Amino acid sequence: MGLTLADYGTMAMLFMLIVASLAMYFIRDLMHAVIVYGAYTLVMALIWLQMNTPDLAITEAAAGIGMTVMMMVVIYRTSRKEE
Amino acid sequence: MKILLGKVLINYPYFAAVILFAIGSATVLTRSNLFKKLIGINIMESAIFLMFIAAGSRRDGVVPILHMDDSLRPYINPLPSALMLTGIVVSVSVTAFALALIVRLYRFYGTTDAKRMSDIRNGVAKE
Amino acid sequence: MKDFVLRRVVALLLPFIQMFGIYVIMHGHTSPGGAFAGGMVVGLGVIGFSTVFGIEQGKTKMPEHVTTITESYGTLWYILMGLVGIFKGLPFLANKLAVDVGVPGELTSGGLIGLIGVGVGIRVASTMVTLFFTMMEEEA
Amino acid sequence: MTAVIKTHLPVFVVAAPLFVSFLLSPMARRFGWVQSLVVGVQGLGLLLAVYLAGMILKSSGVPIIYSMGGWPAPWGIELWTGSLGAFFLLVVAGVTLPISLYAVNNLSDEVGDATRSTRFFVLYLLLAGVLAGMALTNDLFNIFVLVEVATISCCGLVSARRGPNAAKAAFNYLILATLGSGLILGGIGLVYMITGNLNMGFAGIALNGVWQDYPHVVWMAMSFFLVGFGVKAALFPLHVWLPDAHSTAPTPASAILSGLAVKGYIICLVKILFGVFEVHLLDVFRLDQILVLLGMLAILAGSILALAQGELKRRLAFSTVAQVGYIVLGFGLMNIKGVAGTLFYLASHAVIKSTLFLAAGALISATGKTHVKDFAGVGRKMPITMGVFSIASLGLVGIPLFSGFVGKWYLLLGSLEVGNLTAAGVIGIGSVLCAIYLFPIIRTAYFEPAPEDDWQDPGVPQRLALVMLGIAVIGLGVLPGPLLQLAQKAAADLLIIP
Repeated sequence: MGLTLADYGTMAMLFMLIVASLAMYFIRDLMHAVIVYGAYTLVMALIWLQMNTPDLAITEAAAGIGMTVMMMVVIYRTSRKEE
Repeated sequence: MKILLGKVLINYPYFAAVILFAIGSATVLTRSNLFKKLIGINIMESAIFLMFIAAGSRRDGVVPILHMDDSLRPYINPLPSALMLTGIVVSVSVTAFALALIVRLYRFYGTTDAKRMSDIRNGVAKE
Repeated sequence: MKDFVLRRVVALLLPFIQMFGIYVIMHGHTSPGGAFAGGMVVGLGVIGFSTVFGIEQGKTKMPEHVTTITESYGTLWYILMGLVGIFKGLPFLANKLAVDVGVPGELTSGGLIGLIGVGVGIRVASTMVTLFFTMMEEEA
Repeated sequence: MTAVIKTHLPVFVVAAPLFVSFLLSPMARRFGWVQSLVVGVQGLGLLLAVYLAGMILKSSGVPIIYSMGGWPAPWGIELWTGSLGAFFLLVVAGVTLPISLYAVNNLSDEVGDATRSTRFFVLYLLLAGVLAGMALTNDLFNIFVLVEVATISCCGLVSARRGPNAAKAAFNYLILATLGSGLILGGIGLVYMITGNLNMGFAGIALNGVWQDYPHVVWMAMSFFLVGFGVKAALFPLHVWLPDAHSTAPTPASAILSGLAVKGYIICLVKILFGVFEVHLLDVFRLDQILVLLGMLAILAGSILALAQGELKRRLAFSTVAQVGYIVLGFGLMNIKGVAGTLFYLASHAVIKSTLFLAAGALISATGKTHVKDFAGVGRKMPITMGVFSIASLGLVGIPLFSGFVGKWYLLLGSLEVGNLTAAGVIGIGSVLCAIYLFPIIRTAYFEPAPEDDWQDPGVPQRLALVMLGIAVIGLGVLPGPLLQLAQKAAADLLIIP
């Protein structure tokens, strides 16, 4: 019933998610925030894989990349600084 | 005490989900930049997905695909993952729609910051 | 973008990206992934192509009148597949074709699900492409 | 053929608007066809809804259960046409037909050219189909999907209006509504975690057995649902997005948003509260008192805020906040008179508020003015529009022989039955405030001299729509019969009284 090595890995990834979301809260440059968001969705996809839902992992990976690309395009077209 | 700690630790995905939910809703409610609000919404939704998936997964389970793994370990519950798939689709469409609105707002106001937008609008109203 | 390496790499990779997307769409019911993820991959392939080779080139590959039609008829296809059940005297979306449901793990094992997936995948791919073009074109 | 249609009626009611909406967008060049298709499918929907409601009434409330794909209940998704579903379906079909008739040849000012108008109609039909789905669904996750699609199409309808204000309002609405749907999804997750079912009936049965083990989870799930749907339905402290969104949207969109979309979320909330948690649990957790309290707050605050507004459409939007309070209050009363009254009030408010918004839109587009004091003398120059507006105002205030009266009367009776005199008093005060903020508009329109401008009633389809709605307001007040009967059956079903 104890925690296995895989559990510690998942914990580390969840910790990374928390750090990444805090970073997105504080970063002022929107382009950097969106890049961190791309990393966030990637780690999220790995967590889904760890939790035995590969279906969700592949969708999250595709959707995360799609959303990141869209956000980057819009930020490139508009303004990059958070005021 | 040790048993209690073990009980708490074994449920770590829920704690992470709660923390992520809090950070996400804080981002939505306190940051005035529209992109930040959008990112916050996405963080919040993924936190809820995490909670749902953690409820459906089991520690000794395997992927619920027939003939994928012939050991006799139990499948995890496939229903939450199918449902959260829909949730991801919804969050993608919300994001896309919000981005289209941001582009339109930027064309009118020249900024993506909600506070400055309302400043500009009030200034226009006064003149 | 003028970069030679980037152009060559995208040109080489694009067929494989599209093939992978189509594979994910077609095998949505037997393996991880599905119509949404596969459609997203196909759409992102076109988006990558048009970022590297320019919007004009991308538009010749996927013209607007084509995406309008695929976008709405992809979803209509879903409802039509649902009506198949009614024509066979069964409830809406009943999974019964002329062919019976096949062996687990094979492509035909899904019955109507695979066909529905094709429609959804086409719709998702064309929606992604349309969104990208509108965002790039809207003069900001 | 008719037998086939009869067995698959619940599916056709939901799928027909969706089917047509996806058919529309490649047809933008033939805009005339688009419009006639939209009106035609709405008319067909009304026929089917009336037939379905008649079937339910004749069989005295025996539900029609339809399993999608042939999978029975705990595994598959059901469409469950009970008396509540048939009632709301009738309201949806009855109100969407006149609104789509009003939109015919009338969108070029507010929305734009044929392509943009076609996109508007696509979203409009999507919303109509989704609302029909909300009426019939019996599955928790289906509710989430329908709520999401409804939210996105509502935001799309708001942003269809040209100009920055509508885009800003739509963005605020989108962000807040997505927060709300996150909470709804969380609530569904909690219910699924402790019951293992997504079908509402089975989840309710399972919950009855286990709720004592997880009282905090039940409490949390309830509050998640209340806040999540409260944001979407603009329950008072959470209404901040509504005035902007509903007043800047194009006229037909304001009508359907204020008249129907808000009610769709309330119906979903009620289905979950009464179908999954059931009356017993709501009683244990004191949710009835919370609902009554929130309703009273919303009535008072919404009416007072509406008084402070000078713009006509904003005043009507704040009035919606107050009327949502009535509806929520009625569900909190938990007796058959109160719930039946509130259901009837929901229907009558759907009709009245769409009438008011359509008439206000016609006034604004004819005169070019938005402030309530600017409509001096409109009554003689635009007799049909202003006449219908007056009828609807009388109905909203609750004058006898108009439809609002029946609902308010039953609400009063219900609140007296539980001995809640404060609620009865608040209902009365709300009516007086409603009269204070609506009657001055009628007075200026009829009794003040008109300027020289050439103002005219709108075109033929618009007049037809307004007259249809006006007749509905009076008809529901004079002959509430079958609809009230259906509402009473729905109330008995919700409260589990045989």
